[in-house]
Amino acid sequence: MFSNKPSQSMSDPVPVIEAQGIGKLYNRRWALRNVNIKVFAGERVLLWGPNGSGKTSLLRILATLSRASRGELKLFGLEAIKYKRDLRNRIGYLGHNLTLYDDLTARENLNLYSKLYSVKNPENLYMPLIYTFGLVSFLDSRVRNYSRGMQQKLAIVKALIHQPEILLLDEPSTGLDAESTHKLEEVLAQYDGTIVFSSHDIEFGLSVGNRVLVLSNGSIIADKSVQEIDSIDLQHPTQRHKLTIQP
Amino acid sequence: MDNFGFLFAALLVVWIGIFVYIYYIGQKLNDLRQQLSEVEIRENQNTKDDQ
Amino acid sequence: MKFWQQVLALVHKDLVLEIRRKEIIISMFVFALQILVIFNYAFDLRVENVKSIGPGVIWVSIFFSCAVNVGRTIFLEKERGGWEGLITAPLELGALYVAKLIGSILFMLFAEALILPMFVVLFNLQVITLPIITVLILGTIGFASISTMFAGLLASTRAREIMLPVLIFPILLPVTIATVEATANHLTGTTAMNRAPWTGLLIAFDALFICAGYILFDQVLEE
Amino acid sequence: MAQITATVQSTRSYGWVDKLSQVLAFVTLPLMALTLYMTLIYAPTDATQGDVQRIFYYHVPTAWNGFLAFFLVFVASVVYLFKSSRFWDALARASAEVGLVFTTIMIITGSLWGKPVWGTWWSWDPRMTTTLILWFIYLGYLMLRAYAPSKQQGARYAAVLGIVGFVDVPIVYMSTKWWRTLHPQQVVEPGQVSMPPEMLQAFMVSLLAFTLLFIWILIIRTRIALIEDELEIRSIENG
Repeated sequence: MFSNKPSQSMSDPVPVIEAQGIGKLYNRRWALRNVNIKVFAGERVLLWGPNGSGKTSLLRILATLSRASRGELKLFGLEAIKYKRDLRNRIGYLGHNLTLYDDLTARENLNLYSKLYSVKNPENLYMPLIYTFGLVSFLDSRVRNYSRGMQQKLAIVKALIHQPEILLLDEPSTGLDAESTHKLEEVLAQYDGTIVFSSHDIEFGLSVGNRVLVLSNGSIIADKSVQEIDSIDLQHPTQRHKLTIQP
Repeated sequence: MDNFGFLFAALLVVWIGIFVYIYYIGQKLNDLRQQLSEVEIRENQNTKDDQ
Repeated sequence: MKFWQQVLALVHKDLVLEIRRKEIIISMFVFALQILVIFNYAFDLRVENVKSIGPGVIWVSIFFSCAVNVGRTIFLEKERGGWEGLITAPLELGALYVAKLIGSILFMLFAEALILPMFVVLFNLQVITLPIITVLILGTIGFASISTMFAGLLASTRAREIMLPVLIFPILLPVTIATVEATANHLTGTTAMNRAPWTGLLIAFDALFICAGYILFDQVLEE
Repeated sequence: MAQITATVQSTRSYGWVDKLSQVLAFVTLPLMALTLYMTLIYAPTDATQGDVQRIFYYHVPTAWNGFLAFFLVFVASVVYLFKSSRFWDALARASAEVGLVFTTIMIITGSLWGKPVWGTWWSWDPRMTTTLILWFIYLGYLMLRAYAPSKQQGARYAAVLGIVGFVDVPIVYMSTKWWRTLHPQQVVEPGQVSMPPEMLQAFMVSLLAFTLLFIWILIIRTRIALIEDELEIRSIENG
């Protein structure tokens, strides 16, 4: 029904993410209906849409955190359900729930996750990010005492700790001030993997993303590159006639 | 030995229990079939409307 | 190797959290202590009957307080911890189960180490002997193997605090019988001839349900 | 619209199942009547226990089918965890409920037999205890499904309980048996060691009748479960 054609020309023939006919039942309604996506290596995909349009459900399925009620998901050409344990090593996920232990210090949290991901010498990896985000003096205080924005930054560091090839971020700029948001943009620009993220912040979204998927009521209603879209369109995602790509 | 009362009670439990349960699932099956056919009729109409 | 590194990291984290939060062991102990006191008045434990009723009293108090509290190692993870973080990590099959199992066993043993001396003091019955400690450890492992599995199962379910005891008590009946009877045997000095192989039963139960938990826990984690 | 028909497979025919359940109904109902005759009139009155011994013709077949039901829950749960197909989940759900009905009847009839013969409603005999524990486990099984956050999750969680609960049964039986050897009680079993042929015939007829009845009920109940699933999916599709 909708175009599967990725908006970018690609060199890699195997898509990093390939979702076909994904549907997700949640509380007796379809949070996602027949979602088809192909994402290729290096793309930065912004999921755009109002609350309840299915962005979070889609990210959770891509993160192998929740299983689609219907449809098939392949990551790096591998069936996601079958190979989820190997695939999880290659995925970094940041959800609404930051999954930090508030009675552990930031360092303890990061060390715990680096052990779970079998990362050697994690300090070498996370210290630069900790400096960038200005968390270094709080490294040994408990996460309980962090502000929401600081927790968000720490959770982003955590999602990057094992150098994932795909980064899935659900509203990464939540709670961040302008400066931190800018830092986050820089960090993500340096990151060389694939990013799929959702955001309500249009400036942030368009500066990080190079492709936009517009979701409405659980379906993808538009799939465009950032150049094709102007931000005024996005303010009114329900105006289908402006956005839907005619086959 | 006068213990027919216990046998009678047990028989009541067995037969009434089973018949009540069968009645219950029979009703439920009819009810659900009814609902299913209603849904099917509605869907067929929708398909016609679509065309 | 990687498996045990992950397990070790998770157990270490749970212990550190418990030391800082002090939420599970203390409430287990206090709860068990209160049940001991209630039993004393409910059954009028005296010198003549303490040997026959005592084992039941110890085990019921321990099991009740653990059933109420042990699930929280997992429930808290869901509530404000890193449940999703743990699931999205490339944990090997069952590593999380084994880690939570070890954590639960340690918490329970710690609470039991506090409650047994209290029992000795309050009821003047020497229960701290090697055979009884062995039974205690085996029973605790069996209890933890089942309760960890079902706490994982119930973590996202309504009424989980009530459902946990409802589901695990019937399944744990063999553990209850075996621990109470084995303890009573040791206290009354029943000759080995008349003893049923309770220790063997406990070992079989533990082995069987640790395997089951290890295999099935994966099914429980998904959404 | 095409998408809905393709995914829901609504028009799948259950014709042969309907036939089978009709045949079963035609066979079972006369057989149940025959059971009534055989057990109450044909079979002789037991010399020691009197009329109450006739409960045995009902108690044992319901017990056998109750255990059969829980065995089916176990099998269906294992298959469901491997295949995730709706049918096996529906079978497990149906079987647990039907098993619970049969087990309830079995426990009550057992009690009604125990009172005049043992002088007590309940004897903590290993079989009775094991049955009671099974009853608790499968009651918990249905509760777990009701409380689960979603149907899919409920199905998977219940499957785990269906497996663990069944594996537990022999251990429960052993432990209660050993416990009883320590706490001796009166030993009179509901079945007789040497049964007159008329009694045996009555028992066999009853066993056959109840087993067919069980299968018939199970088919209906499984269909109900399948239709429920289908209606739910459709209401979601359309709504």
